[in-house]
Amino acid sequence: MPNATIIALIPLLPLAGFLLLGLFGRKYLKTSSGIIGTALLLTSTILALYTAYEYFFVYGKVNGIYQQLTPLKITWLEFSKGVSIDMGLMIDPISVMMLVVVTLVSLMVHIYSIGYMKGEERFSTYYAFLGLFTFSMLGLVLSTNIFQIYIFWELVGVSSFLLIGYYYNKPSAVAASKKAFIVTRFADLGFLIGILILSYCSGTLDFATLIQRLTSPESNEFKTAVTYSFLGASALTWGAALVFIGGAGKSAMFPLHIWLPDAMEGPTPVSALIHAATMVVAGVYLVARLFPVFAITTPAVLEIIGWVGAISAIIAAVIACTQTDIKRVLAYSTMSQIGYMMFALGVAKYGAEPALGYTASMFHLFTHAMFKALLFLGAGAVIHYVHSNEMNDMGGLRKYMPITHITFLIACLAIAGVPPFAGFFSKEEILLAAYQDNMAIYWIALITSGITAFYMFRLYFTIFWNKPHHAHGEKHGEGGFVMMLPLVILGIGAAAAGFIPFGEFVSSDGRPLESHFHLQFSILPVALGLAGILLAMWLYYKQNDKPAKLASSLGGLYKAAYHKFYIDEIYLFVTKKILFNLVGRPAAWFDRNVVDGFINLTGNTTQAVSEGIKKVQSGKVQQYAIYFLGGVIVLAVLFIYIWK
Amino acid sequence: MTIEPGLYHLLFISTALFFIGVYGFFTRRNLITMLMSIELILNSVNLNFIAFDKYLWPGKMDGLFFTVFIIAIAAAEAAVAIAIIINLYRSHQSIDVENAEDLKY
Amino acid sequence: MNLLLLIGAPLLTALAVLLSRNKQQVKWISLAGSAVQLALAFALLFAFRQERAAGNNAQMLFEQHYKLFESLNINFHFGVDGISVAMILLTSFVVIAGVLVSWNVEKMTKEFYFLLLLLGLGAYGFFISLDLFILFFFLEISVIPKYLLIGIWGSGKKEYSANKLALMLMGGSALILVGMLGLYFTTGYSFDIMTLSKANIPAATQNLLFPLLFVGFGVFTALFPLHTWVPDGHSSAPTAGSMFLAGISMKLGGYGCLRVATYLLPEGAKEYANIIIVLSAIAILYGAFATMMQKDLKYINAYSSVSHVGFSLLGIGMLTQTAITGALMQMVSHGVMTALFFAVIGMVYDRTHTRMVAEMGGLMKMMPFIATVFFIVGLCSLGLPGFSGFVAEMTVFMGSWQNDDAFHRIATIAAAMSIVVTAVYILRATGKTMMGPVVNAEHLQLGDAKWNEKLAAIILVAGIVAIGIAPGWLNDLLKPAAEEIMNRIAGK
Amino acid sequence: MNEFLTLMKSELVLTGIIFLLLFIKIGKGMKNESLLSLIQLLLLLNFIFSFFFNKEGNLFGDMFYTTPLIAFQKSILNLGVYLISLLCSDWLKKTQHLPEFFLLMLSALLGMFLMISSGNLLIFYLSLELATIPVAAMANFDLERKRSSEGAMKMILSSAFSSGILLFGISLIYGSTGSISLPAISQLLNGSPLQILAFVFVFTAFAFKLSIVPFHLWTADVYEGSPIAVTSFLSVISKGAVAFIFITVLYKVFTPMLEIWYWMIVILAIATMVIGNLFALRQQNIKRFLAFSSIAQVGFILVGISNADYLGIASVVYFVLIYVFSNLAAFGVAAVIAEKTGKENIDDYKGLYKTNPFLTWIMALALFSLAGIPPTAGFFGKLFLLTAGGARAEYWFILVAALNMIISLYYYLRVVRAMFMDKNDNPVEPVKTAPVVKMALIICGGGIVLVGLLSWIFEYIKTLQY
Repeated sequence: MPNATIIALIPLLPLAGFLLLGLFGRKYLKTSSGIIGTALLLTSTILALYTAYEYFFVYGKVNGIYQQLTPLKITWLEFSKGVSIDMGLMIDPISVMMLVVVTLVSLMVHIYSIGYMKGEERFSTYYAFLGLFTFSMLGLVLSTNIFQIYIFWELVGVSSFLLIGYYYNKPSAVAASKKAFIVTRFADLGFLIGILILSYCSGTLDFATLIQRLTSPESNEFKTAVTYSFLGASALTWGAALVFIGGAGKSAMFPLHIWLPDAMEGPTPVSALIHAATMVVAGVYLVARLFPVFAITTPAVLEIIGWVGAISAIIAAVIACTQTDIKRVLAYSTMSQIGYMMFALGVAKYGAEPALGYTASMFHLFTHAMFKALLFLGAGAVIHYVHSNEMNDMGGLRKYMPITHITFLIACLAIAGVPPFAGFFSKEEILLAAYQDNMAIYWIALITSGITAFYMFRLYFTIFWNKPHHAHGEKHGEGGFVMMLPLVILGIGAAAAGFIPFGEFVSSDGRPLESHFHLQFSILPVALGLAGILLAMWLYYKQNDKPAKLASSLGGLYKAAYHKFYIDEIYLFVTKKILFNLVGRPAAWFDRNVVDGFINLTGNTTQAVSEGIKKVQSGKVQQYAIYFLGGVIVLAVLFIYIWK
Repeated sequence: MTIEPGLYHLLFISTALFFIGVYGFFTRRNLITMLMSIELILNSVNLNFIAFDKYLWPGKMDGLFFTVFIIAIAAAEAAVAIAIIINLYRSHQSIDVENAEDLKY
Repeated sequence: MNLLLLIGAPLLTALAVLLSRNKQQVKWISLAGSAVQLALAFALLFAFRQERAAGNNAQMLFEQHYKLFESLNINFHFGVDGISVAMILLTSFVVIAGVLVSWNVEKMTKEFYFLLLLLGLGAYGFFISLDLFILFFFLEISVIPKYLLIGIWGSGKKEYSANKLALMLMGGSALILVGMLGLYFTTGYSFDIMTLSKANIPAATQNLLFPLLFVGFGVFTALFPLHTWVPDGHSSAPTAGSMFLAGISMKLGGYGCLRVATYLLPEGAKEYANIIIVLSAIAILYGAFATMMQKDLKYINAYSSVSHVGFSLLGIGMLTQTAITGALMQMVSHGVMTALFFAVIGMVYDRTHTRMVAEMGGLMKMMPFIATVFFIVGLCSLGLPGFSGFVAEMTVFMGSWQNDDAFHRIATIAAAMSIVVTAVYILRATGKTMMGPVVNAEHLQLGDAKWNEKLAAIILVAGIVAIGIAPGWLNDLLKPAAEEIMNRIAGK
Repeated sequence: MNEFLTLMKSELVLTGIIFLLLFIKIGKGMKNESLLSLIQLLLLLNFIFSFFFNKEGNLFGDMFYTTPLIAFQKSILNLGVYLISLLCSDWLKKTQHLPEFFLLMLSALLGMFLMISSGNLLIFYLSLELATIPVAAMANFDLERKRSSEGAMKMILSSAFSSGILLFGISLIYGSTGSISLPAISQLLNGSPLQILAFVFVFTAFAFKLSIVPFHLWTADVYEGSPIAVTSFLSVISKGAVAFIFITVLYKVFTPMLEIWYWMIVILAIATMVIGNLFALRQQNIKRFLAFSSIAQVGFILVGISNADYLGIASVVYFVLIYVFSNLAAFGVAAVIAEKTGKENIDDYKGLYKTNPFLTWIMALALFSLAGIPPTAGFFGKLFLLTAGGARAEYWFILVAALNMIISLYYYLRVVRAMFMDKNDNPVEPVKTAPVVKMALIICGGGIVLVGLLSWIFEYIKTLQY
């Protein structure tokens, strides 16, 4: 059996780092905080790798099936009998895989940041936040309980908020952080309600039990659950769909993706860690975590997931072609790649061969983490050197930063799906899965992969070739060892990760599933990828006016794509115009004038009445006597005649 | 021919007296006159007592005693009232009730 | 443990304050006194847990009877269950924090602290008394101190707010009074909650009395649409005053709604539950939206209080054991949280001399500690896990979801929507004031929190974190008590 | 003979004091200070003595009777008079007719004593007049002021008018029952229309004295016109005395008409509370303000009276006791300030706390007690009155009463606000209060705080059998 303490330490060490640096960092550990954070994370990385080894090769597999183990489970808050939030550790293929990914990338970023963030005023705060994020992300992947995942989900969101807003005196950064938090929060509302529905239907919050109950038609919960329905769809469908909305928000799926590009306001290593490799795939992870429910109980939702993924993939790819801020390009490419993972899940079925999509998605998640983190760190190095995000300020950097150049190239090849780099294998599997299940999605995916190749190399060429660079003379531009080391390690990963027999380890039902691989099938995508690369080369290899021409010839489409299809504007309209002006302002007005007005009115009326009746006290003693006699008469009449 | 006066005649008179007094109290402007109308009211009461004593409860003395006391008290009341009125006259140079309406509202 | 200590400690402190010579003495005496109260509250907590652990399952522990107006059957009857213990703990936290943050009150210091301690006294008495009359007595005690605190030490249109508060609360008490007497006469001359809870009151009477009692207490806890004293009162009051108002006084109302109205008149509660739910759902959403539009930090927190307290009323209206537990958690959590929020706002105001969001910016640069606390409380208020708000709200949602009809579901979803709106206004406030560029050049000279402010903030932060990280202990306190209440409602 | 001495002892003591004063007056006379302190001493002794040798029984063929409760009521009145003599000593020292003042006041008090223990309509009427006419003279006591004489005039005329009506009622009762002894009447009443009419007439006389709406109109003017000492006597002592006898008459004599007078009381109570409050809202002069507030208080007393049972009696007596302390405290502070600075308007009280904290606190206590805010005794008093009133489960009635507490709170807080919060460029300068006055104020304050919390006082009143 796994050792609970070791696994528990993996998330807890970063947390310790957060507390240590957060409380004392800015006073006592100003310079050393980078080292401390890195050291702690190194430890948990080692522990993670150890756990992975132990799980996959020692105790994980029981008669051919990878088990789902929960070495630790503590009741954190019990709502009612059987329904409780537990804090626990769940060990199964995907969580272990994620453990490795998260710790590894996070470690890279930690190391990288020592150089990148040097001399920052809030250096220690930065590391504290990184620690917090890593802790929450690890907690998220290890969750045993749907509410536990929600908790860490929120924590991940807030740490992302804090890191995006790290440059807190930059208004754009503040705005971006708010946007990111609120948009994901909005999605989380769906997630929360989904949780409420699922937990009510299944009578539990525990993943294993919940899945078991909701997927086996003979369980009573299932029998009762299917009877509920709302607006034609069954309660379970609603629940699953709402949960997916949560996932879509975190994973920046269309139309909830608007926060991701702005999130690039954060420090580049943060983008690499959170907005490329780990947090944004949480949505994919969530869907994978509940995959049996989606696949068996609510296939309709799975269908939706497939389409959402596909659409996001292509839209993001198109937009990416037009952006000039390199980080934004990478952001959209991230969105597009996550689209791949999503629809890969969408086209999968539960169990054995048809579940290829599941494996593929996880595989792509894994490889993507490598090369996308690498891309971001590379971009970071570039930005570090030229102090700008704009493509136009770059060009011809290959001489100045050779290592960055090479690693960046590897990453680009990987993402473009050129064999034998990592991206190729995962993408092939995804395409295969789509091909087997849904032709339309397959074609979309295919086109997208072509576009992907194009925009990645557009990026590559404009940065490293294109116009000669002559800002800094002959000076060497690399960021130093701490910044190069991660590039190299990730470069190796991006190049080699594809050869891991992923199906052996990760599959929907734990049974190994060997990924056989058909050459003739791969020709088309690879060809498309190379075509994209060549086009990019033709356009951007040397400085010329072809791109401008092309842009103008495309006209409307280009413009629309350049403005991200005006989705932000729509959101802005809805929030500013409708929520603020049509709901908020009236509410405030109503409160001040109607509700409060009523209260004041009563007071004023009393005053007015008392003013009005003062004439009674006229000061004329004879009138007093008249009132006196009047009273007598009234009482007499009242009680002699009327009252009986 | 003479009519033997009965209880109701007396009550009628006393009631009339009462209301005459009340009316005077309401309408007269002169404080002394108001005082006099109050005396009328008291006298109507006296008449009541006497009448009841004579016709309803012959042999009981309560009514008579009451009358006597009322007369006495009326005198005392009048004394104090007149004293006050005199003082009022000192300060207001008039005993017209309408000149003493500073205290109001 | 002798519950009279809980009344005696603040009383003695108040008297000592009256007798003390100079401002320093006043401050230190009140600090010591409130520290003692805090210690007592914790002692009570542990004693209570021991008793329970020892298997003493009586509904009320540490009961005490003293004769008062024997012929009217009005007696001191004290006793605590989990709810009271939690509330007392909350009170002691807010009291000590309030004493600390008003350290630099120069105007009539002695009177200020005296009234402050009197408020605390009222709250303690209210939470431990099991006799309606005494309960009402302690409830009423706190009206005048509030009035004076706002009117004398307040800011803005303080007279107006003070009047409004006093009169609206008096109106609430009037309703409570009538409901109370109604109970007294229908149940054969008893004010004793324990006795009344055994009595079976005809449904017609319950339907007559429940609205009186619930609305009466509801006024205290900002039941829509009788909440309008909250924004004005809170924003005009001095810092400690707002802390007490929002942190304690509003909880008196919530506690009364549950312990008196709902617990003693279950039939009435069932009858009116839906109306309560509608009103509180409105309050939650509408309060949140109204908050979005506010420009004054104190108004922001005041309106958000309306919205947050709505959750506790919603929980009560849902009439499930989990929801009621959640409602109580929300009371405690909101008490600590909002007190902290007002404390921080006060600290900011003392430095910048403005509460207008638009006139601040980038304060994090000058006052990192205050900014951090501001962030923490903001995140707590938008229901971030790890802080108390999340636990409470989630419990309410889980509880509400347990009644499975469309009406309750929709109400719950409507309430849940507020978590987004909350995020919006909280982030706008924090983003504008703490982050971003420095708006006012003079702010660059401002300093960070003093020791007393730091201590106060730390105490309260400890409170919300303690609930947020390990809600178990609070749950263990509240759940059995909520169960008792549910048993009566369910007619067991 | 011996019985006569014991039963009528409070009256006799009072008469003794009156005669002593008379002799002093006739004789060479004394300096005001010494005479005043002598009187205060006598009144104190009288107050203390009123607790001893209390027996119950009746004299002169139950024309006069007394019970422990009545004895207690008398000692409450004694206390009130004693406090007034202390509180207003500044003013009393100045008047040139000090002995007369006390002659009048004490004879009025004597009248009230007799009234409380009268068992016969004749005695009742006589003592009523004895309790009224001297007060009218007192109202005129500072002879120079126009307002004083005007007030006195209004009082004497209206009271004469009301006593005329009362007598008419009595005559009708005599006519229909043939008796004027209260116990006998209660046997003979049969609720015929004539008797109802008679009852209404008699009722209005009480209503006039208690200043129940619409028979209250004289109150404010007289209060404002007369010197504060007289005002406080009127508002506390005579109201209290009339309330006591009113209860006796209603509960013991007109029991056959319970239904009628219950509803009468309900209607009038509501009218009185509402009108009193509405008028008090706008008042500027503190005496006038307290006049209307006392009208509203009477409304509450009526709520208690409507109970028609022991609880009603106990709560009313208890409330009157509290009312003595609270109202006298308020009037005392007003008297001190008016005497020293001649300021009688609420606006003049602005910023009082800055200059006279002690007076302000006493005033505030008094006002809170009148408004019924704990921990002051007024809270308990009001609550018991409402409890008594609720006994018949007419909850709307109590609700109206309770809601009236809001209005009253509003105007009491007006004064509090003026004293504590409002700014004032020329506030009342620091006032030097004489030790006796201070003592009296402290007694009042102590009473306000303690009478409520020391529950045995209420219990004691409740045990006094009746």
